Amino acid sequence: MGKPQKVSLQEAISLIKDGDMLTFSGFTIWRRPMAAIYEMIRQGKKNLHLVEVNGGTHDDMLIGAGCVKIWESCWVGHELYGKIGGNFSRKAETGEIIYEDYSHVQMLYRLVAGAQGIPFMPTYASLGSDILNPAYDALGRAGLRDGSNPKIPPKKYEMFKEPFSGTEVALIPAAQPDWCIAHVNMVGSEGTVRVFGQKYSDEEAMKAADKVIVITEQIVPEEFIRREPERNLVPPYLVDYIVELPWGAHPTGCFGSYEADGAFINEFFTKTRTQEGFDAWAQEWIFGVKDHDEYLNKLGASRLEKLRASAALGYSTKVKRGSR
Amino acid sequence: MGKPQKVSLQEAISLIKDGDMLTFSGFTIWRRPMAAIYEMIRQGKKNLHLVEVNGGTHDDMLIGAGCVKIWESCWVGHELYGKIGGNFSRKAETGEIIYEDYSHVQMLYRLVAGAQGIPFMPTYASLGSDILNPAYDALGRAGLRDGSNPKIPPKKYEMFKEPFSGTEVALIPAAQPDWCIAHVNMVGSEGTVRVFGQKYSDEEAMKAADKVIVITEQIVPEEFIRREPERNLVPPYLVDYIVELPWGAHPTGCFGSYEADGAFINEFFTKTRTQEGFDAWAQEWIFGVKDHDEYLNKLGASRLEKLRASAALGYSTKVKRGSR
Amino acid sequence: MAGNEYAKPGEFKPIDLLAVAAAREVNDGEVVFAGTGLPMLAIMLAQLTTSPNAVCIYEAGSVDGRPISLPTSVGDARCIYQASIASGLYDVFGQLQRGVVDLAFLGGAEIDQYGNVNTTAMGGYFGGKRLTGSGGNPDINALAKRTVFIFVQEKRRWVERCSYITSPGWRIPHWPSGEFVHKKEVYGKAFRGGPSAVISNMGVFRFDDDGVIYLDTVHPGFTPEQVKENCMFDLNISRVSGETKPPTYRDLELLYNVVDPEGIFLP
Amino acid sequence: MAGNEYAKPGEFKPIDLLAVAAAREVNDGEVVFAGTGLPMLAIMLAQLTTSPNAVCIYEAGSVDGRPISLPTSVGDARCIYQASIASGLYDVFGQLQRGVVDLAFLGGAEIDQYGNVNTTAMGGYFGGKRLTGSGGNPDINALAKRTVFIFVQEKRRWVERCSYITSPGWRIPHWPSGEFVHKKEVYGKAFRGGPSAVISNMGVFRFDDDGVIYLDTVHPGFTPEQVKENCMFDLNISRVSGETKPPTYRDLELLYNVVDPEGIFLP
Repeated sequence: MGKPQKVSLQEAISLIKDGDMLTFSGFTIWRRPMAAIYEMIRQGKKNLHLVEVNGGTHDDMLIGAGCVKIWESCWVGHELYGKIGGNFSRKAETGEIIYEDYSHVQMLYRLVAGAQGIPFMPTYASLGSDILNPAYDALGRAGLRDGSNPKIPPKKYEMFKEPFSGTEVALIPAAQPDWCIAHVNMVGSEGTVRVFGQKYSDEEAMKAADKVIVITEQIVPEEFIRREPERNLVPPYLVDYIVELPWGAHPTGCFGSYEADGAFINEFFTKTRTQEGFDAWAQEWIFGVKDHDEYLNKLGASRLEKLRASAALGYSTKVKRGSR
Repeated sequence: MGKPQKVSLQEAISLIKDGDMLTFSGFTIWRRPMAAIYEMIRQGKKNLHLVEVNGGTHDDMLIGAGCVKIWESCWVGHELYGKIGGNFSRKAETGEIIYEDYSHVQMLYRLVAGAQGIPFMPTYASLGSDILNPAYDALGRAGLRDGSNPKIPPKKYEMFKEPFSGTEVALIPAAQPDWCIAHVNMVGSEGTVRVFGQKYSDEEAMKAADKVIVITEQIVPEEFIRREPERNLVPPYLVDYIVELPWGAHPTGCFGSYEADGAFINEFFTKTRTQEGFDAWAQEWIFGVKDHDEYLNKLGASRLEKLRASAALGYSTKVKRGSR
Repeated sequence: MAGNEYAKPGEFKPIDLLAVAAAREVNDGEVVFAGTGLPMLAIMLAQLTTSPNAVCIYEAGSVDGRPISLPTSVGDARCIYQASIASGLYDVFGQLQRGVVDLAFLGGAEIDQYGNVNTTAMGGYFGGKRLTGSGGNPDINALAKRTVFIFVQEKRRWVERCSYITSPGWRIPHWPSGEFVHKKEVYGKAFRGGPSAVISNMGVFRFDDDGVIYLDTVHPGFTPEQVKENCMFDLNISRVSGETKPPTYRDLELLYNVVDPEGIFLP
Repeated sequence: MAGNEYAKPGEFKPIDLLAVAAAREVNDGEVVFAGTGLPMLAIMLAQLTTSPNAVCIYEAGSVDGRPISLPTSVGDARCIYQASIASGLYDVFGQLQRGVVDLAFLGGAEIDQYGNVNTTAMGGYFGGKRLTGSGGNPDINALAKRTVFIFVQEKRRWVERCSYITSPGWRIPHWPSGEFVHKKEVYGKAFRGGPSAVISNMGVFRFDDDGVIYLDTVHPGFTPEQVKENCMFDLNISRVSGETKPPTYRDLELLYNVVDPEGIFLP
């Protein structure tokens, strides 16, 4: 295991190959590596295979841009700011992407097994759901469970009558994505990673993946981050590339750093219900800006300041969120 | 799930019945609930069934006192201060206790499965070890895998050729002990639990057990412990009884609070190699003191002060540990 | 108007009654798993009224948060203010599977007479209208001791059998064969319970021993027959026990001034 | 005497050479899983000399600690000083099983010609002399890419086949049948490596392609024949490549003044 390299976002993303299997940090519209999503779209990635505990604004965008061939997860939407993943739904309905549904626990357990280096996890969760309907094994239907892709298990799951108490459990195969792209609050100068607040399934995602790109709000002296090793998430040797990029999770939220930009997400949702709408939106916000700095300037400093989290609360009190 | 009750050590321990299955916090000679061990011996518990990730001074003592019928774990010793668990070895050799060996990962996984509510965990760890030799299934030999005790699985383990990559894994059955007795650094007034430093397998042990007794160095206002919920280990509803008892882990060490008392442990090891030696030692240190306060006074304040951890380092710099 | 008096028709909105009726399903001291939206209003209202010792878990990884500002989703930074634990999915779903969760609040897009719920696709899994997907709905519904669904009652979404069963109710397919059986048969020793109530904008529904839904109370302003007409299946209205109690003035004040003063879920 | 010169016979103790020879097994940048005692001296000395970027994991749950005071055991509070991560067993054993660990340092009470090690019971599992038990020894030995055993060479403890195989070497029983086969057969696709060296107070040993031990270098002051006489089995001494390099003065200074100034493991 080597030491992580500090690189630019463009360099990090250029290492991802068409067809690679990816997973991400965060939860729905929280702490998603959005700057990396934008850059993957700019670089025109194709045929990506997403395997994630849940989706959100980030994968709906990647799907809208035509970067994704296979989606394995349990949910896409924008929470309060968009009731479905409009791009995901459109491409799912037209058959432009292959979607393989698991439940939250099942997806989590795929990454837990990948992180623990075991071939599967057993679970009682979601027995009786059509998720387990053999007719809905999308990768199987597409002929992709033939062993030619080592990242795709030969079976979606297996029912098993276990020998200890005689119950039936579902065995859910491990996932070890090629890459985890994670947005985090803080990285030490040698690569120790810390997130603030809820950890979602970040630890499992980073440990399951073969390679990890960490995008961080800030790099701090390693000595500082090691004063409280109880608070850290993964050590340097599990990180391959580090990119320092404040606001890199915008428009999703980042506990302790900034609020989710609901207005931005809602506008994305509203404007990208059609492919034409997506293309126009992407022209403005992705292709129309050269890099993350231009993106931030286009958003404007005052918008960002309103989103900045209160030091006491971990979220912003300056954003209008509801109807009153 | 109810709220945890604050009780005396005597009350908490009185709830443990002869024959109950127990697990503990800590690791070898670190953060063991020693005051509870002393009290169990005072109360004359019998036929206890220990299921723990590893043993140490605490279970060697409980075994020496004749409280234990079945031990399922992977290790007993006193680290630098006693190369084997003298009481464990003596009673194992004479057949006075039933010992079922698993490996560290296997024991951990038994509690992981118990904590996650799944019937087993699969693992590649320790394949090829005599731990898996069917002739050495001690509980099976003793006729205890007949289903009459719901806490004892019908099989020690099962080899399984898994359907995803065709490897053979060992399936290790879940354990859900009747009780976890944990010594921790801090508990909120409503019952939120925090430990400092390494967590060992405390989270798994507490979550796997049906009931949890937490012995704490101190109780703090709940509002205080909730300022940093990222640092907390388990919520109040997973705790049944709380006992506030500073130095309750002595002679084992407690990160951030005090050092392991190596001289005390070594004296225990040296003096209790025989049953007569154990009985004399127990007369002095367990039966000869009424309760934890008397025990602390017998140790003496200056001894305790030498063991107290540096606020900067988490351990004491005042203890002579080696030969120089 | 005393706080504990019931509000009169016209003084509350249908959504208020949904939240209040759901809150009444909580028993004090219970551990409750809640999703985004109305479930948040329900558990927070319950904690402010009848169930001060109820504990709320959000699936993104917060346990017993005491937010002073309403979260917009379960991953929201607000969820962990004064929480007991801020962790992640592995912790809280593990607790769920361990059997710690007494009650869950969930929603969905389509529901059937057995309490099966669809949040995945309407009109066919392949080629139908694609929705968000399962999230943790089927996991939570599978493993909580009781589940309460909060559900807008649109006739075409209250069906005899869901076109896709995302979340398993009382009668479910036993995979891989697909035989349709009682939940107890599928879960065996791991069986813990299932949907205990459905709360719609028209009434409160419960399930009989065979796992079939029936109308328990009807909301003010509706008749049982009207409720039945809003189902695609033959709703059992023979067991109606009366009218759903409206919100109290105190409930409404708490909902609008304490729980959701910003108007996030309450318009 | 320059620091990099080798110390002469009489200027170092057998235990010093054990620590130094073990330290030389570390390649810079490797992730090393180390147990209590000599393994700690070896990894710390390696980090101070040839392998400043090696990372040490202790199984109680510390990753890359930079202790300024020698831990007496892997659960010691000292392990996490300036550590990258302080967690628990589930984290670090998970990393081990995931394939992250390059090298492990382990010990034992009895070893056989296949690198199998016994830490459980001498003279029979039931009724024999009971030792500590496995700890993580068999897990680590099973799943690290390479294992180095540090072992005092007492003839009766260097046997043809361990009376109890706690920790699986190169030829092991395939349970449940017990057929004695190469480790690769038992682990299949999960195979990652096995014992790469044994370091005793008399020499450094390695394993041939069949997984049988041979003497690689002999420590100063011993002959290969003497080493062979200290084994119960027919040790292969045909491949001896020379004499083990003694510690340098710098090694000794680091061991006694920096790594273990208190004399915890070095008497």
